[in-house]
Amino acid sequence: MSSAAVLAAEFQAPSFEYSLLSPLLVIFGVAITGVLVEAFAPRGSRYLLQAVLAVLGVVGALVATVIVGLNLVSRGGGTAHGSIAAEGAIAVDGPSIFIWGTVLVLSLVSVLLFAERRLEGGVLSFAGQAAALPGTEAEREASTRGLEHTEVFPLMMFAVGGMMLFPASNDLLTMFVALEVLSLPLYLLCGLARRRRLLSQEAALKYFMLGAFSSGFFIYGIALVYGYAGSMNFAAISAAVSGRAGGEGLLLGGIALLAVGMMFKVGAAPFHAWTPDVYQGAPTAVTAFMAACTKVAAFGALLRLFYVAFGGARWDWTPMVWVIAILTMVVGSVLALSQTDVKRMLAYSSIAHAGFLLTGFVGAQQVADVGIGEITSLQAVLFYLVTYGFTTVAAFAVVTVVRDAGGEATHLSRWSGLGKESPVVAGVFAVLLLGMAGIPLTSGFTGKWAVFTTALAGGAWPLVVTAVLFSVVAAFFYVRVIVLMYFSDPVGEGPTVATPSILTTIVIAVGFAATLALGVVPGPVLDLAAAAGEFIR
Amino acid sequence: MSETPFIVLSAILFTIGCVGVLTRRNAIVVFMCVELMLNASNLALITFARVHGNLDGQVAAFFVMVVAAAEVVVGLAIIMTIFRTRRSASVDDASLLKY
Amino acid sequence: MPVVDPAAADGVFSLLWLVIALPALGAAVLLLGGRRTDAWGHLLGVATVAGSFVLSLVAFVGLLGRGADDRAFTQHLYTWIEAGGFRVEASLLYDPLSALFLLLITGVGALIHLYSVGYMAHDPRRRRFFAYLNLFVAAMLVLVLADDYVVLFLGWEGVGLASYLLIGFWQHKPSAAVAAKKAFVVNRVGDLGMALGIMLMFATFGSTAFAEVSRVATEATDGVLTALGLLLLLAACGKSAQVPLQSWLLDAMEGPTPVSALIHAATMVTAGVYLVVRSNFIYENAPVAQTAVVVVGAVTLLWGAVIGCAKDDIKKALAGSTMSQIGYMMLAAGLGVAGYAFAIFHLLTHGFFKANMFLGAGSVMHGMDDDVDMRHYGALQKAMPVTFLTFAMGYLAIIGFPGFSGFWSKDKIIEAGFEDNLVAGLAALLGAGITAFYMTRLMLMTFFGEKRWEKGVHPHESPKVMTVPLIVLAALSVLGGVMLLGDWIVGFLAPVVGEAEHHTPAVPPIVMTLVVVAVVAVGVATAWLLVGRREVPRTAPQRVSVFTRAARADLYGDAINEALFMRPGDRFVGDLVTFDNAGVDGAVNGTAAAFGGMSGRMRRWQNGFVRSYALSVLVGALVVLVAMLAVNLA
Amino acid sequence: MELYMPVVALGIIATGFAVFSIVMSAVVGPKRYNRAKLDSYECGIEPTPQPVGGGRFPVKYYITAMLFIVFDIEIIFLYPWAVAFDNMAVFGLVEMILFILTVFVAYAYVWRRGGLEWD
Repeated sequence: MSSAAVLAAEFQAPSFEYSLLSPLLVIFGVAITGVLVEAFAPRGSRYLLQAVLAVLGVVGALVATVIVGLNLVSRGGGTAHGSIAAEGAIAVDGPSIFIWGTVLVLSLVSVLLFAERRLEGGVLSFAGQAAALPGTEAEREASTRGLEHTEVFPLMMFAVGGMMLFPASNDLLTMFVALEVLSLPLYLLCGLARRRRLLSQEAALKYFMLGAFSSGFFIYGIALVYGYAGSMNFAAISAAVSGRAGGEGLLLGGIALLAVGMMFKVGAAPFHAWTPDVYQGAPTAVTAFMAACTKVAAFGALLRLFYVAFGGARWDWTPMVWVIAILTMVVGSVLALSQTDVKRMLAYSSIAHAGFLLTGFVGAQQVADVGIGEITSLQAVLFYLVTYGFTTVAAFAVVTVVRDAGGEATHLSRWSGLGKESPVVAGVFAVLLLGMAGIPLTSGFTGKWAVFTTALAGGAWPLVVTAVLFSVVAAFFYVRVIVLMYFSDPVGEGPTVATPSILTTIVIAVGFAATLALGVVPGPVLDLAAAAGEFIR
Repeated sequence: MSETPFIVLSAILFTIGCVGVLTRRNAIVVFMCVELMLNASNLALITFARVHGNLDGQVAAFFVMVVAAAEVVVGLAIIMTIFRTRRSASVDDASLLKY
Repeated sequence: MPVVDPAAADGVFSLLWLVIALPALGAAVLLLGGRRTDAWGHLLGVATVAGSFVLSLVAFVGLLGRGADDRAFTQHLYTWIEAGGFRVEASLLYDPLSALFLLLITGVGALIHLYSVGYMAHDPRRRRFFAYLNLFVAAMLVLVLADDYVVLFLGWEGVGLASYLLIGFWQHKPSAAVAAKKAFVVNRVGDLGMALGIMLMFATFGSTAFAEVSRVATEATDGVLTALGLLLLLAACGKSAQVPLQSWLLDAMEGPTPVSALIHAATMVTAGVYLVVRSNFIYENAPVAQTAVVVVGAVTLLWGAVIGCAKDDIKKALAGSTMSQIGYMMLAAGLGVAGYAFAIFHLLTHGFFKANMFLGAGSVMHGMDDDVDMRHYGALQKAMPVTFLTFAMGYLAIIGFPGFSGFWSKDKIIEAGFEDNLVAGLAALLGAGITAFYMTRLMLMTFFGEKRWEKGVHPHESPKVMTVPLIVLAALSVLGGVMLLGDWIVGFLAPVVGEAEHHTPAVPPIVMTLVVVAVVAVGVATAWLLVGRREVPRTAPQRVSVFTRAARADLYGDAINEALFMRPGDRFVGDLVTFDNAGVDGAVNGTAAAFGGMSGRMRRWQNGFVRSYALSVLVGALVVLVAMLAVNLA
Repeated sequence: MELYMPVVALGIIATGFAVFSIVMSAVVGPKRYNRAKLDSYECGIEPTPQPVGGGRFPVKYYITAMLFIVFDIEIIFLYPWAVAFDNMAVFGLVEMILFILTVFVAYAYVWRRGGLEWD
């Protein structure tokens, strides 16, 4: 009892910087309000309420992010800005703000995709009633009654909150909780497709099983690192790593297991196996959202964890990341070659992009290392994430509008001759693919350029040669689709391009515009990434 | 008292969990094995908390339990849905998505 | 070695951006305007390029008015990429080298646009064709006006894209789609070299601007410079169809003929030569890379020439010839300061006479209902007099008939080759002989001899809109040599590429010239003996068994002649072509197939079972764990 | 280690008692078998026949289980708070009320959407 008394004597209420954390609070607040709306609003008004609430929430959080970002305090001689909030649990610094902004803008776009109703004839593209068995009377009834799961909006908001917390967490425990907060809603969202429900449920099961499995590794890694450093806080871990207190085995094992959890989330080989199956099976709007936003958030967290906490052990983990990066690029680019489903192909393409991003990550150039005229790895990776995010969301949005009687026509053979059927959609998709392939004047080129040059400057030239080689291989499957759309004749009925409502149109237009704009005038965004500065610790 | 036996025990539990995930077919059992992995981590966390003489590890164990519970809710929902659809809880039956 | 040090553009030079903007605008209007622009789209296409030509001409005259060391200007458009201190400026560089290219691209481009108005008159997608052509011209201008390797790369990819779209323009032909894809694939290999080269450059010098790189090029180690040279050479090989990346060019002839003339003869395929010449500050410090350039050039010039002998398809024969002529330019460019100016000189004259001949071939095809087999031609000189005469000018130019433009330019390269080393010189000399042979063969099979026309074909002269460009180009083919008067071009380019010190060659130039002329004469005579005197079979002789050949020998009076002279050569040529198809294509296709096969096998691992995915996660985790512990605790 | 001795002793006694009881009942107990004795439930309730595969519970059981977990989570955090409740004073109270309200949002959702109705 005496120990409790001692504790009590020392207790003082923790300080909580509400203004700094306002973007997070807004998003979580909106998510909880969304649940209440589900509970109390009449069915007919839920869709509108939820959609408007989600949009307003994201916009509000974005405004808050901008305000917070403008008021960051400068630290470390101007190379970093921001402060540690919530008793050391959350770091609100330049990179956090940049990632928050990116995630929020991409989420805003994804909300619009979620809210699309015209393509399915007036209902959301999510299951009318997830509990109704596929192919039964109950499902048909749900469909004729026009039932919708408007819960997708609060679920998405929870995921967005997790995605914002994940890269901003400044200790291992917060990071773990954030990881789960972002993952759990996604597991559910994956299983909610209106059509091809068996595939969708299978995707959810696989994602969940493997996600839970990998988070087991993650938490055990946390335990080991905690055992080494005696603290969960990144700054304390960093100090322990630099001091090399002994017990290296614990540290190295911990880093390895944490890496497993992280690499799983970013979809790096050999932890990538879930990606194609889940991307294919999940509702396309969800795929777009998670392909773009999860990758941004996970890379942000990966960068913070390895640069801040394990920066002192860089020479220990670099070889491992080299191997993973090379493997990821090979698997992503080569396997994409033989895909016949457009969503699956884009999934492998996203794996390959993860490999390219890891190339930049491993370059590990920091402000202190770089000379005149060079950019840091952090800036390069952040910029690449922005370019990748917009192009990906728009590409999946295009997938939702190419349809046949059974819903989305995702088999590639159905895409042949699309250039004749709908020159605009085919043209937009071609530009997006060229962007992913990294053709100059598209965002993909500037992104790849930034990432590869930093890696090269960091001395990782074998990695860069591999990366350039496999971006050439990757160009093949992008071009294969373009050839299919323009130089092949339609098979059978041919594809039809459904006219979406203004919502999906906005998504496609924004992604398309960003792909071109970031290729032609990348300056402002690169400046923004540069202004984000280093992580604080 | 040395912490080594506890860490070894937690490693053994973790391994059992891993092996269980790989060998069992029933989704529920697979999931229980994942929970075993989480609990093995809890044991390690608490042991280290004692070694270092601070509370971080114990607090973390609480959070892991909470997260595990939340995972159970989501997991059960998903497993139940797929079970009702397929009349089978075997994870091997769900293999339409491949290549 | 000169350093690129341009002054800010003023006066007429501040209009440089307009040279690119006009065709780019044309492409944008035609692509976005849709069917509304069908009626006048082709006219807009011609007008924009013609406008660019006028601007180029004005700028060129302005350039001539300046002193020799005051002829480089830069126009800053905007900052393309800027992060931290790293920046890529979207700037234009106008110097004597760019100036000549500008004239060639816009001048020949405008003529070919004009010609296309007639050639594509009946194509329902003519507007789109002009949009792509304009796009190409804009991209090509970006390429040659860039003042930074990254911007150059932008143009590089742009011309690749336009070329891809235009080769596959007749998408109803599966062969066109296949050819387009092949061109893309092979070019990507070249682009790989380009991308790596630029990155290496950035990593070494911290900049990719010509000005900066040329200033500090000597500071890099030999290894880096050699690597840079070789990587850029790989890029040049891809774009310029040099061995070993030559295979796409012959297939690219599936595109409409004006495309072959503009892109695959006069301009885009010479981009590789431009790249090497532009990068002279790198090659001058990397002798190994220079030697590689010479070897590539020498091998290609013979390779292409031999292919030119074997083809019955008039466009493919010309394509082989293009390869060969670019080989000459490469060889010259590899000779260093002694050769840069001659490489560019030959590039220009080749641009004139090859565009002329391609358009002439197009005119012939136009008259022959799009038949490309020369065995179905013959005796066209009467039916198509203008085409014949203009084509003859091109022919005389390419074989190096004294006085014609090709004579001056090729002669200089052979001369420079001999001065450098005997092998290069001999290759160039031999190439000249073979060129004379296959061009004479082509000429004889097409315009002379008996009529071998298909039934229902009535050759006719092409309309004015097509013959006028032919006449202009023919005139240029004849007169192109004036650029060498008083070594004008050498002096003009000296600020960019440097000037070789004068020394007396071992063999007097006049002797050299006579030898070349003699070799050419032998080539012409051989062709006349083997092709001109005999009747050309309407179908290509099949490679047949000894017995059948013997049987055929009875039927054909000159079988012995054929067996003694034609066959061995035929066999060699045939084998080379086979090798070209099987070996090199095989390598490209084989690599693709290997990746495909690998992909097919690897995707089996993705077997759909969640437990095997978990296994891969576990194995990955174990490997990562063991690797970390082993590397660090060892 | 001394601290844990009572616990260990209790464990040993409990185990011993259990083993002793079972063994003794098997040794000294009367053995008179009849049909009712062999039934699952000696009180006489007939077990309903089980379907092949071990039997299934209605979905409702799972939902109940999940709902239980929601409150289970709540308890995990209530315990530490309860221990230090008086020291944390108003701050602790406010934080806990916020926490419970958040959990009640989930509760309200379940309630309004019919999760608590058995049929």
